[in-house]
Amino acid sequence: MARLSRLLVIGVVIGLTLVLFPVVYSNDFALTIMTFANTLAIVAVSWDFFTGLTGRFNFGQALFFGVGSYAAGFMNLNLKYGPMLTIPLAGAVAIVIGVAFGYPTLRLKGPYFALATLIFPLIAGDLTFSLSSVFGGEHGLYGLATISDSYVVQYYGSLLLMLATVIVLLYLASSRLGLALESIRDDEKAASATGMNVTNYKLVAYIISAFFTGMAGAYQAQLFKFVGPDTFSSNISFEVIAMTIVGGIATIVGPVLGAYLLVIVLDGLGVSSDISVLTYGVLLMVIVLAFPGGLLGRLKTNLRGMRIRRLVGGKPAAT
Amino acid sequence: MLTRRSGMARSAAIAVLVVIVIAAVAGVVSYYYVSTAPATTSTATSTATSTATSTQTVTSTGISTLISTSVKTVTSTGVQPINIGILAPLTDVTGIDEKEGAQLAVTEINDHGGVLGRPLQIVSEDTQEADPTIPVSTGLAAMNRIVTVDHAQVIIGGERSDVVLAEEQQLPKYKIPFLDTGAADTSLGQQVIQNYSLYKYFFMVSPVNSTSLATGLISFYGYFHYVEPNYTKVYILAEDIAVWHALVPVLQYFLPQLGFTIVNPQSAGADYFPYGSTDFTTQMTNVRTSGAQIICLLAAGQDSVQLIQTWANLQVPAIPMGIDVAAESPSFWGQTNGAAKYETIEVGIGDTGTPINTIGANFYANYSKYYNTLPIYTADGAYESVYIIAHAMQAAGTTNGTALIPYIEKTNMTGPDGLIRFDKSHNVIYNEDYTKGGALSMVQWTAFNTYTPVWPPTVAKPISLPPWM
Amino acid sequence: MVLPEILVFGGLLGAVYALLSLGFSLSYGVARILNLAHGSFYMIGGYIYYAFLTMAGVDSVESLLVAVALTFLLGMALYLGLVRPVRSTPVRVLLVTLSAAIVAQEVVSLAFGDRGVGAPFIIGGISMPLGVVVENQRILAAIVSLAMFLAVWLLIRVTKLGRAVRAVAQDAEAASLMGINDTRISLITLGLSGATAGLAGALLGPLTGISPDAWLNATVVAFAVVILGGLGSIPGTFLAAFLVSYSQVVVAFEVSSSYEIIVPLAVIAVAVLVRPKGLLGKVEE
Amino acid sequence: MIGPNGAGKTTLFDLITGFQRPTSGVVMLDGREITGSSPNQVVQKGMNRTFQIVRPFKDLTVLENVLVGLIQGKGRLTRKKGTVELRKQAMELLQLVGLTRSPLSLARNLSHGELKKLELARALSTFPDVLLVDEVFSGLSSQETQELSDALVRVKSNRNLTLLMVEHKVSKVVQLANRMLVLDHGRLLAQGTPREILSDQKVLEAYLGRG
Repeated sequence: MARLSRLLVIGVVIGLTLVLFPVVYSNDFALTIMTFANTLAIVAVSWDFFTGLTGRFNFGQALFFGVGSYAAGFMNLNLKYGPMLTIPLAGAVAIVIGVAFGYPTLRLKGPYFALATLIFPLIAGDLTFSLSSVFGGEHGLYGLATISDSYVVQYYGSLLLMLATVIVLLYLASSRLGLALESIRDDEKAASATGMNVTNYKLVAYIISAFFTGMAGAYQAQLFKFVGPDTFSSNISFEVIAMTIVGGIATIVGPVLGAYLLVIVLDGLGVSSDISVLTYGVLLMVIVLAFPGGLLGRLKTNLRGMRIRRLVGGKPAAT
Repeated sequence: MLTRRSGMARSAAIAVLVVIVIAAVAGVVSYYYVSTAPATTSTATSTATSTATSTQTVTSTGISTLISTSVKTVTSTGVQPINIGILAPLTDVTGIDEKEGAQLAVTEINDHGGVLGRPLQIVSEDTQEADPTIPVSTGLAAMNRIVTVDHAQVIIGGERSDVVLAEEQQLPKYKIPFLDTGAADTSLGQQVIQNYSLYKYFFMVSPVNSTSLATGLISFYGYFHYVEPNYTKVYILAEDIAVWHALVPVLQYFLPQLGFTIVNPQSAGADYFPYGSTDFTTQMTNVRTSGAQIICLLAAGQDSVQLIQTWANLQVPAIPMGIDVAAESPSFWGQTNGAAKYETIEVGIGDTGTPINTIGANFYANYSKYYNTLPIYTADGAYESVYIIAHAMQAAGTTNGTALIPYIEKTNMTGPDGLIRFDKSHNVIYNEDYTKGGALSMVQWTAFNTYTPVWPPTVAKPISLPPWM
Repeated sequence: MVLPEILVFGGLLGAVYALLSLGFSLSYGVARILNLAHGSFYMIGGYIYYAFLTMAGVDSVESLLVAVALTFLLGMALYLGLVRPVRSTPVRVLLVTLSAAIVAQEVVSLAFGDRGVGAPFIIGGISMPLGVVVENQRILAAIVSLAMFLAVWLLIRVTKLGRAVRAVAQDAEAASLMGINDTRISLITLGLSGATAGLAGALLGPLTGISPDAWLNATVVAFAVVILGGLGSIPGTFLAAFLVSYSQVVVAFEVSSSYEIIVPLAVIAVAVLVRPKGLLGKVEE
Repeated sequence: MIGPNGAGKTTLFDLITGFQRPTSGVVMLDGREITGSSPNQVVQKGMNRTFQIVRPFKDLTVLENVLVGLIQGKGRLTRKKGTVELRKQAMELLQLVGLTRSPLSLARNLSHGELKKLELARALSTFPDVLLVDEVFSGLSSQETQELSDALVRVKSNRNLTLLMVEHKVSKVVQLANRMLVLDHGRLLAQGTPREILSDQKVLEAYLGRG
């Protein structure tokens, strides 16, 4: 036990609580809300993996969410692929889009990348209307196949996908890749002076983030049996930013808790959109000003400890 | 060692936090269990008492059939009420009137003993769909809550067609009737035809579906060509959304046959502008240069508020005549600073302000009495819907959603918009004659909060043209 | 072909875009602040004008001045309250301005509702330059915008304050060594960018209507313009504003208004890739 | 390499290591032309540099700072080499530069002197054949200066590489360097052993002329 990384302990505790949740407290509405939370948690965690580790701000995570949703919907309607197939494939499509947008933009210095990401989802959202023959305009794509109508199944499905995402991204973040990304965040010039191709590493992180977000979009598509232009809405991009900041940026695990917290505030309490969005706006503001590390920012050190143990096997003593 | 212990402590602390979070969900939900039900009952009963006076006016209407068959006196105490779910943007005028219209019907019915000896009760959830930036998921969360937490036995509502389409997808799961009183999209009904067993729960009560709206519009244009033979150049201006892409070809086919010429310069033969546009100088300039005399406007969103203002400010010499959802609400005149004058739009014949039958008359009278405002188009839809459900439940002798469907399909009832019957696609059947189906009317904005009917001929007053034409 | 229309509308729109984008460029060029809430000033300016004109019954010109004054104060408040504490870390500046924008949007929609509002014009009527029918309001908006743009430009070019501003823009540290108060300069810069964006909102608001979420589009336009002209370059901003407006109008007239929004954004995306520093942008790491 | 301020020493470093592109001329590294290669390519070809103003990965631990180079650099310690090897190399580096601070402390918490050592260690972690050291002694206390020059001496003896230093502290240069170059206004003013240089008239003017 004592050998286990703190992060793993925390992970296990969270995992168990979530796995047991339906057994302990089986309520359809609560399950639905938790399913939403899981889906958004995936997006938040993937956002954190790219932006948290590389420090390059992505204001358009909704791009991948929408692309994933539409890809899944399109494949389900036109190729009759089932959800089990469309979810990973949607992730793959998101990767393609990730390369298409990431490869040119990630070379941009300073704020240009951040600002460019603000634009892409807007373009995509408009395209769903201008190309309504393909994307169905405001109708979106409907009548999609679903994994199951059971709340419990959908909950566990989303939970599975979410935990898988967290574990994989945690593994990557604590690996050599994660180390490279964090060095890029701290000083891009110095990072290139260690012999790494900075742009390639950023691109890799970008498409990994795209992949999982795309799958989340596909999961929601089969959950709702519907995909609409709202999957590109900047609300989603901003929400996941708030979730990550609340949970603690560059912690991978933090965003999950942030997601639960906010989804419960937004959908769970069912307060008017204005109030709830206001809430996360204020929350974001307060945390950025008061808790730079987010509420769980201290997890960062655990991530680092985990990485050191994996790379050099245990903590070395001072020389 | 030390660090490790503190580490364990930290993880323990976080574990606790997680548990608290989970507990919070539980708390929230159970809170909803307790709180919602009594809250709405109390409002229901309070209005019930206040409406005792309305008994006379109501019994004199077509509803009497229902009352005669139902138990005369019921004490709502101790009896489990039937929950009528209102799923709408409750902070928006459309949602507010929707709920009030339904509440009015519920009150009337409860005054006459309710249904199956049980009182009706409104439960409502906010989909926030009036705000275009709010994602569909919010609406679906509200729908889930209204079914699983508020235990609605039927859902009345719907406005934004993407939200309603998504909600329709959930019906096979919830298996309760959904009476749409906002979205006019034909694809909603197509679902019912293509996959009846799954989507039979969906019904479109008002308005009539978009195809019928087009039919009505075309027959109005025919009438207009007869009264104003010199105005024949039409410019089709529509939002770039699927519902209009489906209608425009119909107009492009029929209008020329009625003697009109479509003067759009665009290759598509129609000018599609992005949904939610804010700057219309381009479109209005094109209208002017095209020499059009009529703008055939198709708008479902709030963007028409700006469009009409630009039209008036630029004094474009062509009169807008078409479908404009935003313009149907009385506040439109104020929103456009009066620019709405002369705009001519299609509305349900029950929404012209001049009732077509006694039911409409009573509806208007009671509504304005209790709420001190005039109802907008969502109100009578919800009002009718409650009665449709009440009839069906009474006839079926149950509140079971699936069992109700055949009886709702058999609906043959007169409401403020005319006779209500459903076709194969579960859309309300349209007919120019309101005694044979849901009828439409064209109204022209003439003054603050007032538009006057200019079609059908039975109720028509002459159309006035803007002075700059 | 509708050349005169394109000339007139593109030109009039470009002037307002220039004013809208000026502050965005300044706050980055001078104070190194990337203000995502810049569009919020535009939105709020529009609402203040609307509120004072239709609710408080103040006359239109006064409402315009009130809008400018209040957005100026808001700009300074934004700097002191939110940006200054996190100034050192650009990422947190982005986040805090984003949160400010979200909060502003929701506060406004709580106060005025989600649906947009259209305020009455300052001057009604139409005129016909080059035989194109235009609202006088639109012409007024363009003229006032140009005047304000030039005023700010001169302020920075000739006045003592302007010299200080440019000094800070060149090298904040050196400037502070020369005894220039960096904080005061940033404060004024943010105030100015607030006021200019607010004025743009109050002028264009009546023509396009204004809604709580209008800030995002405004920010994006400002961003597009500034990125094309180069962050921090005033002449570049001016030039790019017209490029953006003309590209929009041309697309709207010649292709389809469905692509009115997409095409310029795409053009800019490409432009950024080809010339990351913008047309007249000064090179900085 | 010495030279008055503005002589273009750092610029020359940037040109050689690919951080700036030369408008004319070529950069050769043991016979191969590397003109216009990106910094990371230059590192892979066996040349690395330290920065005059230190650029540590401040939110990473001291250990990680060197690990990045060990993994990414010319040495490319692959996973096959295993954790033990990686750890050994890292700790050796830290010892070499005499960084006694705990390898798990965050770089942002290090003193200026320690950062200079870390900068050196990170540069060495890529196993360069040629190491360019840019004003490594600037802003250090005499104590720290001594430690660092000792470190450099150790590097010279333990590692088989060429050190090219830009330095103001002429005394240190004389102590460490085998050959000296004098740069002024971007031109090579003189070169030779420290003794030759210090007795060179042009050099004295270049310096003393400015006082």
